[in-house]
Amino acid sequence: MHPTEPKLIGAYGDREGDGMVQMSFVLPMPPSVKAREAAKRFAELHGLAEPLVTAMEEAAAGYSYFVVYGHSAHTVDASKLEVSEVRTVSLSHDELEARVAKRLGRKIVVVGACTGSDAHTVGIDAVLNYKGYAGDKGLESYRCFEAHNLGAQVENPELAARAQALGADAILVSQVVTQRNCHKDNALALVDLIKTQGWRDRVILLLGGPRIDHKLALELGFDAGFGPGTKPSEVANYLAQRLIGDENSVSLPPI
Amino acid sequence: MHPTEPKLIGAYGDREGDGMVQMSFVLPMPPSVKAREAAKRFAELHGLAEPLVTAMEEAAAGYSYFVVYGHSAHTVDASKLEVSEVRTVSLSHDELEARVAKRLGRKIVVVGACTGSDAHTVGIDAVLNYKGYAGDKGLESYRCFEAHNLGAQVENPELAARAQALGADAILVSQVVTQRNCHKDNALALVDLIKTQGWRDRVILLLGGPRIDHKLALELGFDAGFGPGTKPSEVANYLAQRLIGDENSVSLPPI
Amino acid sequence: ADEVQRFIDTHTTVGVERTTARAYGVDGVDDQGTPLANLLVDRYHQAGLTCRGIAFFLGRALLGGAGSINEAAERLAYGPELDHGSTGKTREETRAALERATGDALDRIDLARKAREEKRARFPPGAAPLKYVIVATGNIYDDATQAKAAAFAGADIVAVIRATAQSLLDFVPHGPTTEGYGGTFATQENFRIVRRAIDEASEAYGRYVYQTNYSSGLCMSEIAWMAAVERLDMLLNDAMYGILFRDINMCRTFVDQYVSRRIIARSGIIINTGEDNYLTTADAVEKAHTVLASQFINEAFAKRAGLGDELLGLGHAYEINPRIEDSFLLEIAQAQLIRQIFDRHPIKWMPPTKHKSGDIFQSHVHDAMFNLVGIATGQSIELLGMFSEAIHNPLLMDRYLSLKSASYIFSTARHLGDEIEWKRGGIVEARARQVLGEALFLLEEVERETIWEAIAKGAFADVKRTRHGGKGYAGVVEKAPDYLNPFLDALERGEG
Amino acid sequence: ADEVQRFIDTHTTVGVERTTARAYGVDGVDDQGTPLANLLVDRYHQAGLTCRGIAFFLGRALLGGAGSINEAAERLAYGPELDHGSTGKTREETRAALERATGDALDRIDLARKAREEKRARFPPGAAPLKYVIVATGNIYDDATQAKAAAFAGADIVAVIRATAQSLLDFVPHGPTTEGYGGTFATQENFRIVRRAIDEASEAYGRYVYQTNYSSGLCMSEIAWMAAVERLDMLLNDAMYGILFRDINMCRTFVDQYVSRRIIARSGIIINTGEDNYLTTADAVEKAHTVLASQFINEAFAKRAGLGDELLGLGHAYEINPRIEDSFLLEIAQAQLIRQIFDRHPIKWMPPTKHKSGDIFQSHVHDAMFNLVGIATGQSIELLGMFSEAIHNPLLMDRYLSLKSASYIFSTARHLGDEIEWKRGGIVEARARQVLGEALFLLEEVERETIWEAIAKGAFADVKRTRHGGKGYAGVVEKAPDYLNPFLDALERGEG
Ligand code: B12
Ligand code: B12
Ligand SMILES: Cc1ncc(COP(=O)(O)O)c(C=O)c1O
Ligand SMILES: Cc1ncc(COP(=O)(O)O)c(C=O)c1O
Repeated sequence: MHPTEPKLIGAYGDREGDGMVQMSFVLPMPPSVKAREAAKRFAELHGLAEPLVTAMEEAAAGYSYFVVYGHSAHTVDASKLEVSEVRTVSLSHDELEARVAKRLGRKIVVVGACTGSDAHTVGIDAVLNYKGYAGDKGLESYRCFEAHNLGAQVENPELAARAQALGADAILVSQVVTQRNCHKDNALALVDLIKTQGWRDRVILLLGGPRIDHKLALELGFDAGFGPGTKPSEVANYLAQRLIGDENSVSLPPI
Repeated sequence: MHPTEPKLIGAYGDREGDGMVQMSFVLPMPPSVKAREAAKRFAELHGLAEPLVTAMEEAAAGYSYFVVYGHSAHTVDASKLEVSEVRTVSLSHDELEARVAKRLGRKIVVVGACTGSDAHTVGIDAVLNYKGYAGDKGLESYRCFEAHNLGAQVENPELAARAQALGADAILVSQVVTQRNCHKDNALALVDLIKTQGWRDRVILLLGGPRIDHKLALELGFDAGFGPGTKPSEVANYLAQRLIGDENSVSLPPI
Repeated sequence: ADEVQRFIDTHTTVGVERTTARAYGVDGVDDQGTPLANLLVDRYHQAGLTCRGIAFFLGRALLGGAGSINEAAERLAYGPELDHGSTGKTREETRAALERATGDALDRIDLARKAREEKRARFPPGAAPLKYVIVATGNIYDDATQAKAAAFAGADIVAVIRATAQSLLDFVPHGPTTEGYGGTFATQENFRIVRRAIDEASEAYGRYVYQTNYSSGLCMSEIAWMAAVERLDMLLNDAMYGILFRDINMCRTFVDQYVSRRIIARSGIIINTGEDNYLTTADAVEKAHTVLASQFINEAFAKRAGLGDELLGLGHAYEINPRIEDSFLLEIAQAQLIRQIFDRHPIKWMPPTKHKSGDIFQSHVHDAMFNLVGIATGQSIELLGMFSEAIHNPLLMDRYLSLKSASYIFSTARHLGDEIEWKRGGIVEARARQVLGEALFLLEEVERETIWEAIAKGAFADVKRTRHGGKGYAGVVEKAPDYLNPFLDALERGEG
Repeated sequence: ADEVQRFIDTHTTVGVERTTARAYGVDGVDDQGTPLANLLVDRYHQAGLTCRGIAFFLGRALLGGAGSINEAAERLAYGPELDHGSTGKTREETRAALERATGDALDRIDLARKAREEKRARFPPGAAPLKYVIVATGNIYDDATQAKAAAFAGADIVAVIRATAQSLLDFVPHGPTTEGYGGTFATQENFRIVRRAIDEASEAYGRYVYQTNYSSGLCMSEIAWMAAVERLDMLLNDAMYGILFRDINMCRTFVDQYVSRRIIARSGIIINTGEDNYLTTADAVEKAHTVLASQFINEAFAKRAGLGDELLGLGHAYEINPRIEDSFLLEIAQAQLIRQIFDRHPIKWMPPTKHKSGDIFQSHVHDAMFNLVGIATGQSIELLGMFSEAIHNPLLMDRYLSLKSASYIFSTARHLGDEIEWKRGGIVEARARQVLGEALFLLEEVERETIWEAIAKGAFADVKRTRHGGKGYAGVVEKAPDYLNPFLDALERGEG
């Protein structure tokens, strides 16, 4: 079942081109023939043909929960998608240490934290701490890294100060809570701070978290972004490469 | 939580006007950063703002399954929805028998079947047989009905013939299997047959099934349609009313 | 069942004769698409000669100079006049003339069986419960794609559902098909196409993947033969299903079932019976015992057709109304009871369907409970529930998620069954005893009244069928004293 | 715990003093929104006078002619100069002056308790496990709407999650709030608004619905008092959570916790402890015993604060990696163990969170397994899992489907627990023994090293915290020999 990837990509239910899509949502109406019609109409507005309302239940007084199936006419032109992904070669633990030792001749200093009121440390710990993530050891485990983990709830000014004091090559920021895009505000604020302090060009800024992708990180003024499932070795390779240069690039495993 | 039903109805996630909607679908691409981007784009094409791809998994070689959340800008104008629903008064079992006895003075003859190759009898049985559905007794249980249940897999010509022979006041057709709209073809064919035989005006045609609604039934040339959860008493009331007339109408419980 | 078996032994059907003809090598269709096997048998059936066995005439044609079975069949089917078999070669000469053909017919089945066994040795099957999923696109090529996708996602068994009307057809369509409602036609070519796809999957994932289809309806025995030679692994095969849910004549289908099972036994195919279906029309709490009773009856028929326990996938289901308090316990009782009674059988367990609604999220949870009972009670074959059960035939995504959920539950609760001891006199034990008791009582009743009567009275699935009613009765014939069918004889003697 | 208790008894904190002030009736905020209680206490804290107890100064102000406690507070907060308490009225005179105020403070709590008990008598609560759900819109009015919706869908307990940063604030915001990240601020007014909504729901559905919030962080004891007078039913209250997950100083929060629990005991609120959280940072298989050990410690502290078993909702969770074979059995072992050890406690069972992914369908099944263990092992309070756990705070729909699924499972498997006997020496039993053994071993270690040390070594949640590190240490003061706090004395004596 290896479709030669079509240029125009549409949804697949059980036969080529059926465009089958499932939706669920709540509308502020109690269940009724009219509400069912509204749900149908609502689905049609999204581009679903022959929408089938398979569930209509009162989720709360005056609110109905719906499940709808329909045939979507929409297709995506794969050729027109601009995707930006972090690209690195993946060297083994030893290769990487060797290469850094040879080309840089000193340890790479990184400072990491989960900033703002965000108390989620598991992500940044996974990247920095020896233990690592899913069997992939963290930066602490590399002889070529000097990793400082400031933990969570670290305010930007404090992070910036510590990083400068430690002469950090890179700052690793984790953002997990995203309500009302507080993660973006937080991240932007750090970049602005460092810019105004005038050392943005002397440090690599990495952003990570379950809702982060490379594209977003770039938009926010970081050098790279890492999302769910990131392996510490990916981060290690990226940093080493940025600092000692390495051209032949392959793409990361999809995240 | 009784919202004064807004005129423009949109989806509700956890705050007024957030338009939160969930979608799931499969795209013919293996998981990748690009595929994730395609899913986002696909969701946007449906009108979802800030789509968040929460799952991307390889469902089959070369196919990815996605779950997406996003904010839908679409709203439905409730006032513009034309809904057609079967309207009847709901008389009690006894009232109904009494009224028919008084006004019609004979039994109402109905012939029912699940037609074509469709072998699903549970639905039509629920309506016709004594046992009924969800505690609501079937037409057989009414002294004022003479119900003939021909069962399933009955071809249209046979059904028409039997109905004529029995002098049926109404024909009850059940259609459950709907692949490639075979239920519509089947139903249409019966109506055409009866029309060409020239007795369409002398019989009431009811259509029912999990995918049937009144609107569809009318489109197909039936007198009324009954969907999932139909209670036999609703059907009984409708038929009685059609035959002995009764104006003061209230709407059915929503289906 | 003996009473019925006596009837079976003294009768044949057009289906059985077509099967015999095909086994001997009759193949192909005319320009109308009517199979030669049908043309041949129908002609002799109209002439009232089926009672002597189509083999008899084929043999005579061979003796009469036909170069091959197919040529013999063509002569008989199209030849200017009929062979009334009254004069000329005797029954014994004819039998002799068919010896080689009979041997070839058996070899063909045996070779397929051997090939299957080799593959299974090379690719060990998955752990029980085997995960069984359905594909039903209507287009055999899409089906093949879906079948591989299912295997990719972890399926152990793939069924291609038949087009809804096929069981009522009195012939087997020919060649690959791409159109069908509710499923895809069962044809010999379609079997091959899917077999190929599934074999590739077995290779790719190093796990043996089973192929199954439906040997039921008016062509029960012919399909059994096609499945045997095309190396299918399982067949839904149950006369009761056809009688109750397809209104097929019981005399006809009992005879067809017997012959189909003789072939199935020879080729080592696992059958799945359809008692689970009873609970879709009858209440699963009140009528639970009818499932068990019917399984005993089905087993009795199977034994008389030479099927060993290891090939008997008796069917039962998780169809109790989920709104009933402690329904989970009642389901456990039923599942555990069947498991213990048929402890050497590859019993087949069916998911909730009747009480499924269009709320796919809740439906998915309902299936999860079913999966948990499946692993806890050690079911052999489990047809996975689909959260879209109340909506459509499963989509690629539905099947993927169903397999994902089942795999998770089978793993997270792998040894749950070994851990639990059910409280003496508790709800579960009491329920099991009750169902067993009711089943035995019903069986005694059936014994007294004969199966014909029991079915006529609606003892199963709340459906009533009469002995001579239903489809296909015209195709049933009493065997003449000199009825000839060396192929069937060989199967019965288990020789070769 | 005695070692720590000695420290507690000899220390007070700005939080405790603010609580005392509020209990006596200090209310309101200045134009900056700073509560009078803070202005008052901070001023005397800066002056190094907290050690004598804010009550002492309030009493003296009353004697000095203030017409009311609030007026007294204003004088102390804004008055030209500070009362150093060195001259004039003695401690005993002051205590006397506060007698009526102390009585009123207790009455206010007792009346709220009585009102709650009456309501519960009128509307019987649902059956265990009580279904606990969270709302967290950030806007208190939306929260109220959501709370009622949850009750409509079957929730027994509704928690309004706090804005993420609140636990680090050293004051309690005032009035209704409509903006907050990750949740809604805990304010006295917000408590009232939600209480009103939930009371309406109880009336509407004839089922008592519990309200809960968080008494943790730097305002632990103040919030406990607000909850007491606003008739909340439960509070998340656990110093360990603040220490480990919010980096709050342990000296500070142990003292705050003691006073908060004195108030909680008086008002009959059920507390929920946070051991479940340990398994989000530590591995749920390796560190299961740390949960049990911590529960014993939490219980010890609770007893010393006068809390009865019936108010101790010790927390544990279903956080084992679902990919582990037989993880379901390990979860059962843990749940059953805690249930049996704390058999009179309203233990609180938390859903899977850490291993949840964005595949909402699979996530829903994961929660279903959790629900089944919940009913089978008879948990008291069950926080329902949400299929969107890995994505966002629950939407109306998420909560509805979660409640629907839990209600189904609690009903379909209602008496499962009574039916099962776990095999002697089986996986479940062995696992339970192991966890119990490891827990006892750890407790002995903690005994030897003191709790301060154990925490510093990362014994819990794999998180290390030092005795003097963390937030809020500056607010801790050793009590002077003549420290005065009649309100606390009364709570301790349980009088009135
Ligand atoms: C564990 C957890 C907690 C623990 C945190 C313990 C701790 N010390 O970390 C506790 C119980 C304390 C907690 C509390 C809260 N939590 Co919480 N929590 C979670 C949970 C269950 C798992 C998060 C986790 O550990 N994931 C595992 C790690 C390894 O994955 P990760 O963070 O994505 O990290 C990986 C990648 O993203 C990347 N990465 C991450 N950071 C970085 C940084 C860099 C530089 C790089 C290169 C890579 C990188 O690499 C990592 C490895 O691959 C999630 C739900 C879920 N299943 O996701 C909710 C969740 C994140 N929590 C949530 C909330 C709201 C809270 C609270 C605010 C709720 C409240 N109001 O009380 C509180 C308060 C905490 C706070 N103010 O932040 C929400 C966030 C909603 C949102 N999108 O805004 C979630 C999604 C749950 C929910 N549905 O409500 N939580
Ligand atoms: C029970 C069942 C069967 C039983 C039927 C037994 C029997 N004698 O009826 C058995 C096992 C035989 C069966 C077989 C098949 N089934 Co089936 N079956 C179902 C199932 C599980 C329940 C249907 C049911 O009984 N519902 C209960 C009744 C009471 O509800 P109802 O039919 O909607 O009727 C109510 C209303 O609609 C209304 N009503 C219905 N008819 C009428 C008529 C009138 C005049 C009026 C007024 C009202 C009315 O009143 C009723 C009471 O409220 C559904 C899945 C599901 N959960 O819905 C699949 C389902 C209907 N089956 C399906 C299929 C495809 C088949 C097969 C064709 C599969 C195959 N290829 O083998 C076979 C063959 C049968 C055939 N050719 O039709 C599909 C249909 C897909 C589609 N939309 O086209 C479904 C949805 C399952 C699935 N997801 O694939 N099935
Ligand atoms: C035993 C048995 N045979 C056959 C079928 C399919 O029958 P048909 O192909 O006639 O729809 C089923 C379907 O459930 C079955 O259970
Ligand atoms: C015991 C306890 N206290 C408090 C909280 C909430 O803490 P905060 O309000 O600091 O986010 C939790 C959250 O899980 C908890 O378990």
